[in-house]
Amino acid sequence: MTAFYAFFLTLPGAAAIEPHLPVLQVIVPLLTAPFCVVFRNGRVSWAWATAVSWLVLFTSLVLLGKVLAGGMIIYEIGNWPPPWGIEYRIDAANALVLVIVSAIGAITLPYAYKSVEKEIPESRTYLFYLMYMLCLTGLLGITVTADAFNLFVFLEISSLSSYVMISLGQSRRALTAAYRYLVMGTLGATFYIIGVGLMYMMTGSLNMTDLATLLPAVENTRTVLAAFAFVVVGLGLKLAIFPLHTWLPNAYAFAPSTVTVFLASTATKVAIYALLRLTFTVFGNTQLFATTGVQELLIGLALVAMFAGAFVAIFQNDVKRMLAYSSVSQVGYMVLGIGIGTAAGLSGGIVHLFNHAVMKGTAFMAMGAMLYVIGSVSLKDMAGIGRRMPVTTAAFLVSGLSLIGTPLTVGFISKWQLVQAALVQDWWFIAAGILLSSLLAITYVWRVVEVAYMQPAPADAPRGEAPWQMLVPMLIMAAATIWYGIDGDTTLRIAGEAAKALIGGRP
Amino acid sequence: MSYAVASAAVLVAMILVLTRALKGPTVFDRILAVNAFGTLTVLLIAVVGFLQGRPEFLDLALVYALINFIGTIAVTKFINFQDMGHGSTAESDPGDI
Amino acid sequence: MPAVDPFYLDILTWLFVIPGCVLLIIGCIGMITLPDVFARMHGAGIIDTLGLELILVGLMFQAGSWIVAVKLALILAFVFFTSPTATHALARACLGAGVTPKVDDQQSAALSRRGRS
Amino acid sequence: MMHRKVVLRVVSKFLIPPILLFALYVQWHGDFGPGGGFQAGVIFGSGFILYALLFGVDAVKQVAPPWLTRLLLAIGVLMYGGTGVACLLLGGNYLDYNVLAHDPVHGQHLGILLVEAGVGITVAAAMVTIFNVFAGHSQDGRRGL
Amino acid sequence: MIGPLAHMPPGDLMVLALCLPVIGAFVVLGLGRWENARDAASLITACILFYVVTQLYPHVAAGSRPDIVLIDMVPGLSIRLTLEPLGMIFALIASFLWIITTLYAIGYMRGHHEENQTRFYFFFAIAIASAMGVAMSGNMLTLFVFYEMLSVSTYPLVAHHGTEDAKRSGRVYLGILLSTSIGFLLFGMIWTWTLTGTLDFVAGGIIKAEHAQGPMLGVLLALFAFGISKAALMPFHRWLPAAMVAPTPVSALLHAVAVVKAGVFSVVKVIVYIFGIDILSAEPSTDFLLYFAGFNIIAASVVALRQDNLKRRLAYSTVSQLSYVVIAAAILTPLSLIGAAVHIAAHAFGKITLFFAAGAIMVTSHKTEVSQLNGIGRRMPITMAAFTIGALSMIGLPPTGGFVSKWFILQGASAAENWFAICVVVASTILNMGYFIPIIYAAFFRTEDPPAPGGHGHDDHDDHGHGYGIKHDHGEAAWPMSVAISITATLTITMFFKPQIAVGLAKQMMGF
Amino acid sequence: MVHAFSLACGLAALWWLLSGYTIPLILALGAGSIITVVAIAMRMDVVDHEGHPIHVTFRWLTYMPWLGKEIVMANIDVAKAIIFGGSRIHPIVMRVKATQKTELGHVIYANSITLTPGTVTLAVEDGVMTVHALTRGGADGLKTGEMDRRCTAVEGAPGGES
Amino acid sequence: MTEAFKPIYDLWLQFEAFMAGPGSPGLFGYWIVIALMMIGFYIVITHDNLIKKIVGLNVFQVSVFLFYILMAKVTGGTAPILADGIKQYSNPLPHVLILTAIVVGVATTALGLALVVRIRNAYDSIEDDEILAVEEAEDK
Ligand code: NA
Ligand code: NA
Repeated sequence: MTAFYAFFLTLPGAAAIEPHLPVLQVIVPLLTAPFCVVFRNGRVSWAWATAVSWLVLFTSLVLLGKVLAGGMIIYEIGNWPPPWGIEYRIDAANALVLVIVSAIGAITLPYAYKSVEKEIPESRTYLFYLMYMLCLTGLLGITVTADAFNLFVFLEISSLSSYVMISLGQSRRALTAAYRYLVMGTLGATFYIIGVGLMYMMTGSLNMTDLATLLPAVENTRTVLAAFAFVVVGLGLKLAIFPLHTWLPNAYAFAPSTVTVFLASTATKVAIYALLRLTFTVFGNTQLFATTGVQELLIGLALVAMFAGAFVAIFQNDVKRMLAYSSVSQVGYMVLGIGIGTAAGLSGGIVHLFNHAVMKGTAFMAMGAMLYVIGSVSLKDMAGIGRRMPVTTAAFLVSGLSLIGTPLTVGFISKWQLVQAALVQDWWFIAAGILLSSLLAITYVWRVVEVAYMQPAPADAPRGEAPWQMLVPMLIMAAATIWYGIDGDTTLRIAGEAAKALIGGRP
Repeated sequence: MSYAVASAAVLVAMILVLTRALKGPTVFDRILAVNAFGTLTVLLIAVVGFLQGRPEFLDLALVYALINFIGTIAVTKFINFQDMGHGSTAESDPGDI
Repeated sequence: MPAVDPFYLDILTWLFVIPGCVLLIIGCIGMITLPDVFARMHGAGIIDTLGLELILVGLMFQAGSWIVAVKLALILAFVFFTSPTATHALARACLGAGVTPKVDDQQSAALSRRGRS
Repeated sequence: MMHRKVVLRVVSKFLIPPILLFALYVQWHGDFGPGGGFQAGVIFGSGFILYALLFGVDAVKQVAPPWLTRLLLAIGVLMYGGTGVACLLLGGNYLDYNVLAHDPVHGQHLGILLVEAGVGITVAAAMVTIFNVFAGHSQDGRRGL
Repeated sequence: MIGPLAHMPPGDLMVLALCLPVIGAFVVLGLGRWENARDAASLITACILFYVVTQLYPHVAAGSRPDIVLIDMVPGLSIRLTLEPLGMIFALIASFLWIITTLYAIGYMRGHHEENQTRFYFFFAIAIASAMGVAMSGNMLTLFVFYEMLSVSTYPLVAHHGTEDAKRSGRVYLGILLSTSIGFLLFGMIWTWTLTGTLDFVAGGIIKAEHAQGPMLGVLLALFAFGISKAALMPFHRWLPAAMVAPTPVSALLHAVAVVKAGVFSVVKVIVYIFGIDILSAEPSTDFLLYFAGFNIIAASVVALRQDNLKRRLAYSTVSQLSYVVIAAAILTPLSLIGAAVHIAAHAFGKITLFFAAGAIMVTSHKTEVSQLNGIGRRMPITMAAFTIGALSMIGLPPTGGFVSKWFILQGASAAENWFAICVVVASTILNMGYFIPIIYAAFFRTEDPPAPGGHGHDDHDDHGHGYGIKHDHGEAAWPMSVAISITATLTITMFFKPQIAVGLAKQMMGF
Repeated sequence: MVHAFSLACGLAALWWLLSGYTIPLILALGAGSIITVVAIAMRMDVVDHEGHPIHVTFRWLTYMPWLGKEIVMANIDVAKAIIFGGSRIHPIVMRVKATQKTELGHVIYANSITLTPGTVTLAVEDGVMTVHALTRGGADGLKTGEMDRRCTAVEGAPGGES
Repeated sequence: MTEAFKPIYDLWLQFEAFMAGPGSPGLFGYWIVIALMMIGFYIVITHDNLIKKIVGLNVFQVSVFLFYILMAKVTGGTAPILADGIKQYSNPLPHVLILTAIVVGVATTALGLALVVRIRNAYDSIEDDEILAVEEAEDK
């Protein structure tokens, strides 16, 4: 990463652009998105979005390199000093999330071409890519901003565009899924701004760093307590922590494949990042996390999510939905990392952000490929799919193994880190919970594996692989699932840096 | 003081109108109530603007009146053929208001 | 604005605001108690006409500058044009949806059914 | 010939020009308080929507063809963002208006004016576009919002 | 050190030993359409693998410990191969028995007209690769990875027939193995790592008194002992009888070549290299393992007595025999641990002989129940002779390998004055006799039952059909099976006369 | 064209009322805005005698006070009906003659009816309005035809404009 | 003023202070905010009608706008002085926040209603329980 940053600096004009990268990270997708409306042509929009998304990825890699090389980057929009101006602030934590979001965003688009062509009417594809870019903008914005209210704006940009994208799904149930997500998402966002408003009331500031210094003085007021509660609940809705997850399964199951890939890998992650940032940076200097029971609550909910999500997943016959419930369970792991609250726990949660993005991306990409070829992701239509679509099923298997937490996949790295973080705190039951919930994951993954490999395919069943445009991104993701499972050091180290950035010097 | 009295009256009126909006029973009762609520909001914005010595609120009141009007027209236009929960007759002309 | 003793202006304001408030509340009560949606339109009519007007005129005395008074007048004028139009549109929509007014005699009952023709 | 929506039509025909002018008034006086562009856009767009409600989506498409609204939508966003980028190019931070003119006060004035214009155009165009999309599209013959 | 690989560095040899079966597996997959070529490829790979493993032996015998780090996942956490004497024993057994099992399988699978043979050989090879990985693992994580790989790759073999029944058994098999390994073993591992910062296998153990003391140590040991459910400690033994639906070569793989061996091997490894016998003998709370294993031996033997199905009886015998290894390790004396290591080998040869015999009987005569075996010794003399040798080894009588290992175990127990262990071993010997001698007696000394009326069905494929479709006019098993059985029976006896390789390596393990 | 010019004048007045600034920039923007709006209005085809009825301005101003008085009376009437309820509420639907010649005239009449509480115009047809009345007073007042007459007067001589 | 009316009078004073703006908004404003919030939330949660849910959502959001307006009174009114002595035209913060929240709210409402219309076309119902029943039947 650092080397990448050094390479960037050798490019012509880099010195002039370099200081503005934080804002370019967001405004490039934002300002290029409207062109989709001008083109009003699916293919051109696709090419445009793809080019931009790779540029965005490039930017985020440079930023990560810069952060790892030289620490925090601060950018004041309009040169207005905080608290009046909006400030962008990038440390290891959000630099990593930026890379996750932009990498998934960039790798999903090549995949999207064929998938979208198949699933979304020609006349609406440009709308789809417009929304995709806006969603990307929103997610990146949430990540870079150091302004609590600005975060809300980006949260809503990403949410609104995801509602639209979900509603573009083929089934009519995509509409109800989008609607329910809209209601829950809006409630969540509104809760969040109520919380922000309460903080603003007490401190007169919206800048996160500013808040972090001002809040301890008033931390014992009920207002601040309420603010904390509102923020946690609001973001909890967005990140689908059990029992606020009800919007997620249908939204993921009925959205167009590409949307599911993108959202499953990024949206909840960014919400978790936001929760991390609020909890450990904004409220980090207060004792609220530890003293108000929020910590215990998060741990409890995370454990319930891990089990309930995986348990319900077992009984799903629609594999996309199964994976959606699995996401509920996996989000539990990330929240658990937050709940543990130590540097080790946080890095476990953060590394799982990345790892789950990669593995779930793979799994949903495989689902998209199956939907493309056999027109269904229902278990009953998947008999013998292991032989009908060997590559796709193998990719799915890799991600399934990772969901279980098999060694040499990314899932193992996160679980290892989380269990270890729990054990250091002497929280045996949490460690046991993490491992036992993997057993449920085995069950649902195995249901698919059995149908895919142990059942003979019907003679007239469609077979063959999806187009290479879909296969290549899927295989890259699958390879990443293994690669970062083998080379856990890179991700864990960055996650460790991120955890340090979030909680500062505290253990 | 007169502003405060007026604003209190408007708030009371708003609550009364809201009960109608919630009670219905037909969707048209609700539209009527929401329209009236909008009018009351215009009034409230104006009165509060005076109360707080910020007459620039009047622009906002005017905008609100405009949106209230257009919103009502739009809803009544769409209500007939959208049949939001109430039986429409077969002869109803979608384009007609 | 011509310089007038604020005391008289206040008196004027009170004279307009109080009846306005009373009518406002009465109109709202009407919206609750009147028998059907058509009847309730008359209650809403009170709000839209005298209720609003009296209060806004009352405020005009306190305007303090021409521009504020003009804006109040513009709001008044706007509501004056649009409120009957909106009510009329709503009434048509009711009839279009087959909602007919509850009426007291046979003739008007028959009329009300034909009313939408 | 007597038309049934006569009341609405006559009133609206009378109201539309003042509404549009009011929108522009809010737009150009908006730089004394931020947000003018948005309100102006809403009002301007409302004027068009009122027109569409009365005379149909097709009529509004004749007055403001879809390509035009789309273009305006993009132009608006680009004006907004472009002002920010112009600040970047002139050596300031993003949206740092001070660098837009020699005199920082003029720079701020100009920056806000441009940004608000961008916002106004975007909002108005977006309202018209959204209305056209929802009111103009129909599935199996049913008209939808 | 002879042949083309004589000068290959031992680290590379280990990688080769790991990769060979995988390569072989894919060759098999590629040759799937040509049966003979496929089976030949399987056999050739097995032979090459054995050759490669033998090339490693001189290094280990000479006291060196070949070591290679494959993957560095996280600091202190790597995938690493290290070959020590116990692993050498296991690798030698597994790679050698693969040859024999392949030979046997060729006869069995063809004779039985099994479907999906290519898949069978493919996963068989993968399972062997996993077993090699387990044998050569240099730390607990590596062992865990290959241990899980072994579980998963044997599932298609267990559920080979693809029937609902087979799949259900497969699920029980995989369910128990994976849930215990993830629920307990992985937990214990991460806990250990949290305590010590390493998972390497180190002579004398890595858990020291400053890391864990008192009951905590007992809990940790329990996590490992029950987590490694391939060792079939009750109550997590159910997978083994469940897996009896599989074709016989698979049973051989499970019971002799790889799976259960990987289990007890891991238990011994954990006791010797993770805990170290010193810390365990100092801590009373870890004694439960001894009693558990003792109970297991007796209970499983009693259950075996009551089984009429031959393969089930053998399966419960395995449950009991595995606990010999565990109890031997739990006695915590060097001699008993040597016994444990030797018993891994001895049981492997003995039990594979028994299963081969059972499979041969089933393929040839379609008999599956003990009660059907009257007089079969006269029709299948080679098979039943081999069966007798295997049974003797299970009982622990000379001239078989089983005697050698039991001897070491008893010596270790008496050295530690562990009367419980001694009693258990003696009692179980009697029980073993109780369920093996009647079979031998019936096979050779009873007269054959007359064919049941209407019970003919020559090409009946139902291999667990409990009695119908029995063939009566059969002779000795097909030659590949007979050859395989003869070889393993011979080796069982050889283990008695020439136990040096196993004992020598086992002594090295204990630092003698 | 006449209407366009008068519209521009009207809009300029509105601008002046709203803005009150004499800064050149604002004035220039105002001029530009007015031109833009007139152009759009002409494109929309809303600038005619109906959409911009300058010809009725004076007569309309004389009509206003009377209408105001009617509104006050009607407000009181309906308010009483609401407060005292019972027999005072006597909803009926009736048809009244509309003698206006133009649509603009009809609209003025129809809106005047609706604007006075107690009566709501349900439908506008050639020569007839269908009206919902809440009280006898409201209905009787309408039946006298006074409002109809006055609206026709506001409308003035028909056919003079195109 | 008799003692009996004192609490009512106090309440009125509080109300007046609340409506009058700058200074402490007192508890009154927050009561309204909380009441609106509860009402909106209640509507969203308890109603099956999809449009009513949207209405509830709006009420909920409006409570937040009101909340921010109340806060603007506490902190608003001061114009920040920029580094080189350039005075900004006005403190943008409270207004910008409310406005942004309104934009977001309007967009959400528009999208929600559009979805409702399409749902109605697809399901012939806008009652959540009916739609759920249809969907559950589909699942089987
Ligand atoms: Na997810
Ligand atoms: Na899971």
